[in-house]
Amino acid sequence: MGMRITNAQADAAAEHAVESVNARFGGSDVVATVEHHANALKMAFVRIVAPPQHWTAVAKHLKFDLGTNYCSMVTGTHHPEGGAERGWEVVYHLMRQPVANQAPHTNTVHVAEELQGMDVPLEVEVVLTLPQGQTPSVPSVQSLWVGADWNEKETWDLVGIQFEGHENMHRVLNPHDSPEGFHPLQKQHKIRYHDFNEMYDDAQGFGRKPTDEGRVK
Amino acid sequence: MKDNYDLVGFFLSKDGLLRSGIIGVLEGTPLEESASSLSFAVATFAVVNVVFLLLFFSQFAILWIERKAVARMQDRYGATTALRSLWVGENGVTAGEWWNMLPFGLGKPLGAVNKYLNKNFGNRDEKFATVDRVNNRSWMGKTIVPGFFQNVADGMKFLVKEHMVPQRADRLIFEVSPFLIVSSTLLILGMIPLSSGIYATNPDLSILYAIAIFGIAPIGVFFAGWSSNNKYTLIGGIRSAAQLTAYEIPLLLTLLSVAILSGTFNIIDSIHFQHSAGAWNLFLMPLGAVLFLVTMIAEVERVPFDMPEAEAELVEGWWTEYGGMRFGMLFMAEYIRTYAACFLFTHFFLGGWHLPFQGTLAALLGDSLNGTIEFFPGAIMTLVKSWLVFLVVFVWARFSLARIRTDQILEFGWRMLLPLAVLQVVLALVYRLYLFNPDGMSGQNDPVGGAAWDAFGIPSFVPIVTTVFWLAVFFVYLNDEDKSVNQERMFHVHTDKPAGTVSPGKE
Amino acid sequence: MPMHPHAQPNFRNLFWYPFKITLITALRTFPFIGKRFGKRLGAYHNTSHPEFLDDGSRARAASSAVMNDIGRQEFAPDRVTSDLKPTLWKPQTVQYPYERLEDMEPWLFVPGNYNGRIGVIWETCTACKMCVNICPNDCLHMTTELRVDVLDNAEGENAGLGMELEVGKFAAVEVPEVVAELDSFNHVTAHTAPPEEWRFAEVLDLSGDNATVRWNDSGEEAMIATSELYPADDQIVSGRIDLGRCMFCGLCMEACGFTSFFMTNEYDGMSGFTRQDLWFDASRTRVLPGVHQEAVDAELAKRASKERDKRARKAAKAAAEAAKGDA
Amino acid sequence: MAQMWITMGPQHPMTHGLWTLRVKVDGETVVDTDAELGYIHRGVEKIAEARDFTQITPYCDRLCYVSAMTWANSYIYAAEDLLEVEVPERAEYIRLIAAECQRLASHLMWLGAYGPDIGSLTLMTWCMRDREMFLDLLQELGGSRMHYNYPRVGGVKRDMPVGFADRLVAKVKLFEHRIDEYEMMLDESTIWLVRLQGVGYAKAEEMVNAGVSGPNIRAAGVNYDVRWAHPYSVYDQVDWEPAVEKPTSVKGADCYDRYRVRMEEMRQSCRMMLDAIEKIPGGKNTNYANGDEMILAKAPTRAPEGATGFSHYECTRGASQFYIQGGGDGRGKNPYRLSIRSPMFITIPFVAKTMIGYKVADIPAIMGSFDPCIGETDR
Repeated sequence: MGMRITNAQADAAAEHAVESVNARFGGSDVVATVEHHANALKMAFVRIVAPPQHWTAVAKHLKFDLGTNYCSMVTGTHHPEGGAERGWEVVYHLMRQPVANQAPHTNTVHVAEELQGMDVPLEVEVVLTLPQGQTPSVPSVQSLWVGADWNEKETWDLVGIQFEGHENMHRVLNPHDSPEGFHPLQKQHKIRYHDFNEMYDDAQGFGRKPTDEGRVK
Repeated sequence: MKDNYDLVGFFLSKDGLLRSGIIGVLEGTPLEESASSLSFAVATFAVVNVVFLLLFFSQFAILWIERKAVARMQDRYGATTALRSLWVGENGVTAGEWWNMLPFGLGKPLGAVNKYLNKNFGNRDEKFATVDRVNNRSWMGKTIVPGFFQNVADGMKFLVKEHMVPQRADRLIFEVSPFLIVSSTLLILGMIPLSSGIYATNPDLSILYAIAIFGIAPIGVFFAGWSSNNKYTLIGGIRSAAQLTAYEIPLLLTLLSVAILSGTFNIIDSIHFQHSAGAWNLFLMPLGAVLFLVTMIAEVERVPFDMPEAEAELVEGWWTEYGGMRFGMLFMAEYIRTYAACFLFTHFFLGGWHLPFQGTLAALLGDSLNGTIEFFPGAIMTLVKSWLVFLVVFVWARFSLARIRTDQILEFGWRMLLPLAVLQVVLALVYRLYLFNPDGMSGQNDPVGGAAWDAFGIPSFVPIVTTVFWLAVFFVYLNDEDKSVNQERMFHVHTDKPAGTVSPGKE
Repeated sequence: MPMHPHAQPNFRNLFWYPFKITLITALRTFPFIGKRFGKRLGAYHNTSHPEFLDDGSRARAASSAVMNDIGRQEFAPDRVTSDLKPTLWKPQTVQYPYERLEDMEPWLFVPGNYNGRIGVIWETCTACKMCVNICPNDCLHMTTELRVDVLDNAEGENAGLGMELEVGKFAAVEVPEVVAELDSFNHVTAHTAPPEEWRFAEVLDLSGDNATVRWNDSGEEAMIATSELYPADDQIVSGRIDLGRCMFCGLCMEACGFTSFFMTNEYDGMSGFTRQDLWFDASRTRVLPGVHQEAVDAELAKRASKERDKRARKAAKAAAEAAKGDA
Repeated sequence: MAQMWITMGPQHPMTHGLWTLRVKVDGETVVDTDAELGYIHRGVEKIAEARDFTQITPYCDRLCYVSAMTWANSYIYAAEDLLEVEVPERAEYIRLIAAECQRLASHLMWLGAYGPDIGSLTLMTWCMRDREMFLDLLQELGGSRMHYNYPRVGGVKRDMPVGFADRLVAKVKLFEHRIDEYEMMLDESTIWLVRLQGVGYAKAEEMVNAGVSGPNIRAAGVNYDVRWAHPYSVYDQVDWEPAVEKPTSVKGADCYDRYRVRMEEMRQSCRMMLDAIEKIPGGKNTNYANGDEMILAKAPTRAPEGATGFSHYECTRGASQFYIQGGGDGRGKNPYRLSIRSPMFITIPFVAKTMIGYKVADIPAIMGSFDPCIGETDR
């Protein structure tokens, strides 16, 4: 039969992580909570809300104490009308994966139901909110997880969030010669609906006007 | 063995029809005293033309064999409609009657032939008659050999393609090197005999000549790679040069051992030797045969040793920058070299134009059979043997095996093939000196063939023992499953049975 | 088959196994050898006969011979070994203009499964613009006009079940002199559009047998007997699908609540040389006449039954109030 | 020999898609590499902000065009997390069968491209022949061969057609014999082994740190699989095992291990489909009408303000993740921000670095063994 991590294991791992984070960062305004996904299996995960200046400490704690060895996703979001203290938001998704180097000719076979403690896979979502302003910046975790390197490049390229201490920052998805301040996922760039006429007059140079001029969809 | 179809004899013999006719014509004219040399020149020209055209057009057979065998091996079999599309057209006419564009009405006969073929072989089946603008390329027409002229069509296509020279290419070398390769390849065809009487030239040292000519092409390849001013072709050219030199030497040694065994440097004599000695070289030196094939595959850069032209990283290797008929020539040259390799293997190891067991058959059935054997043209036997060699060795290998990396090719060439080739030369010397008794040789035209290799009184003892010995070696290596290495097969994680052997759903 | 786990490169592996498997694959394709030794050579095409047509399709296909022999098709999981074609002379590929994939493998083109060309039943369309809004690439464009619904005066057992006047909706009044003139109006030779035979107005309230309406053209209000008023609403006049932008996702088919949007099985005939050729108007989005007729009938029956239920419910509610009233 | 930069440019047989790998070469050995992505960046994340939740599915099909079904499923799980929808059991089984069928088709596409990369030209035609079988199955489900737009928030668009189960069993049983043929052709061929073994080493921890996931990491000897680690769908009720390989050297997994893992994964997918089609609730030969509550649950179309949805899904090439911040333009019909995590976007730069030290002829071997798909990389 297939195997799966049971909800109990996930909850236990999440609670352990939350306690260790809250114990370590009790005083400062770093808050860790256990949340549950809303779909059928209701799996538990840890959400940490932290100010950007504590992010490096939280990251080190996650990597070295909680064994989070996999930075999977960095998401930047632009909130122009989110009020003074919520102008930008950077969400890190980190995972703990029970993966270790193997001796030659051997492999580790995890049986999901019997995993305990630090071997139970854990999903961590770290939310950093940045105040309004033109230059949102977050300390880079490129040195902790190599996986975060290209994620941060992409986030800067698309959303425009600076990552201090990130070497060799260059555009990855946009052409290298795109203008300096251009970050497409910021909200001021509305996705311009090419209505029926514009589609044919745009730069690609089809240049032909459709017969029913002026009629929008 | 005397060959009835002695083309060379017919053309070149002094009192032959052609030569005596020419000498007769020039009887009274001032050219009289040089008539014989003139007739010799004309006769040689005729012989060379006939043999070369025979060899060249029989080459389309191997291209057809490769396409059909490959289609079946790759499970996408089916007839190609190339030939039919040439003549089958919308209601009996090929789209556009292009032949009318030919000057001076030269196209008219072509159009007539086309209409005739359309009417008789074309699409006579009404079911597909209602086809509008698409050419009526139905497969209903019957042809003997479906898809035979597909390669001709592909070849001709290159004539109309543009030849571009890369911008800062070394123009002279870029344009000359394909001809260097092609001409050296065609020279090899010059001295390949189809049967004892049908050959263009018969130099005394034809084996040396063949190998020398084979050696020129690598220079052309390297020039092509270097002069195309393209990094990929440079790497391809260097890889090819390294590979060809690495495999040239084992090839030489193998042919040296053939020459030692047959005692001559002439291909035709070595074939006669094989008949009169009573055993084909294949059974005397199977190791040499395998070595010859492996080095030939590397020499013509076909798949297992295909790194210079590796699609994956070098696109087309040193051919990349060529277009137009030069690319067509290179492509044709590759196939001519493969064809020449098959011919050489047939001549050196499979007894050229002799039927298998021709000697023993002649001995058993007496002269009632000998009459018929005379009339069987040796050339057909040579062609069939080389086509089979091409099918089994070159085509089958190309579509079963993958490509070896360049450094592995070189390592395999220097480390494995060279010592084996030297071993083969030693074996050939031993065979020739100790196991061969010259008085067993029969005359050249004696149909029964000799028994030079039957040591200790047992007829053809040496070839049988050699073959059995090398087959035994082959099977020992074939089954060397080293059971000792424990089965670290990836196991089903919960069961201990190896994953591969337990195929779910298999009843 | 002995599977060496991490096969060591050795002489045996150098060529024996790959050569063997390519030989087997080649032998399988020979017409006679392949058939006789198919099972041993790994042809393995088990001839299970799964169901091809669901009941609806089989009922529809009862008449036509072609669809019936589809049922008897010998199903081979992999095209290679189904002996639909002589193997030696026939190219393996389906010769497109002469043979069609739907003849070779009919089970791939079961109606309703394949997202091919869009087919629209323009008659049953009620211009609700659901499809226009759901389309991710905005390929659908529709022009609507205020008209009296043609379907309302349908005959047969569904007669009289059309829309009813409602406050806030539109109504139309016949213009008598135009109706007379229309009989003599020759649509073919006239250079102008036929005069408008209806005069549209918005219904403000339906007190008794008179209704106050506000004319659309002049805007002032009037009182008219409800018997003269015909219900009217936005009807679709012309629609266009830009197949140049369409990605055949099928969302429009699902969004349409009136079974007037289909994705047919057709995969060809949707090409053109300019972008305008890819604009499919009503004439190029037709559906097979049989399917068209079935859809229209089904839609009319559905609307009629819905209308009957509505009226029944209204009558029942009125009766209940009446009963409560006099109780 | 002088070192030179070679551009294995956007249009190159090795790249399996549109991206550039600049390689600094000293003779035959690779000295330095630089990956250049973004050629087919279509801005799906930006478009998604102007579309509502059902309309985004066709765009997610076009993320990785070789395994469209898995990517649409991945997005739909995130949308269901956002809109708090429970999917009926039958719909989960159908999604599992469709995803595993797509995994097979995608692995066959990989093997068909990997063969000619290493030189064996027959593989392309064999793999495409077998892939046709599974594309036919997916065409019966989704309506087209490559992009299906099949899953909906709360279930699937349409139930399995009549006879689908029998055809599925027939094809999967035939394909299991075909895998034996591939393994006879490749597993035992010395030339294949010599080209793949000892090439492209990557350690397990190094890969995890670099964000590599999926079959590539299972080749290094750990059976980590998102299907059991972060469970979704009904993978725990179906008979299967994560395919894991035993690396031959301490330097980690080489190309041969990655090839072996994918072959074994194809077997596991076959096993899973055969088991799932027997256990499907509601019977394998019944066909429910579209929108029936057995295959599609009622789902809201607006997300509450500030709600977020996250899905972690085992795609054919690795772990794909979607993160949706709901409550778009005030009405909540559009996502405020849709973030897509593509496994290959992080694996390609990692692989570019692992190539250093190997030969030029090994570049297609190593790159191909990680099975890059550029559609999902550039989004």
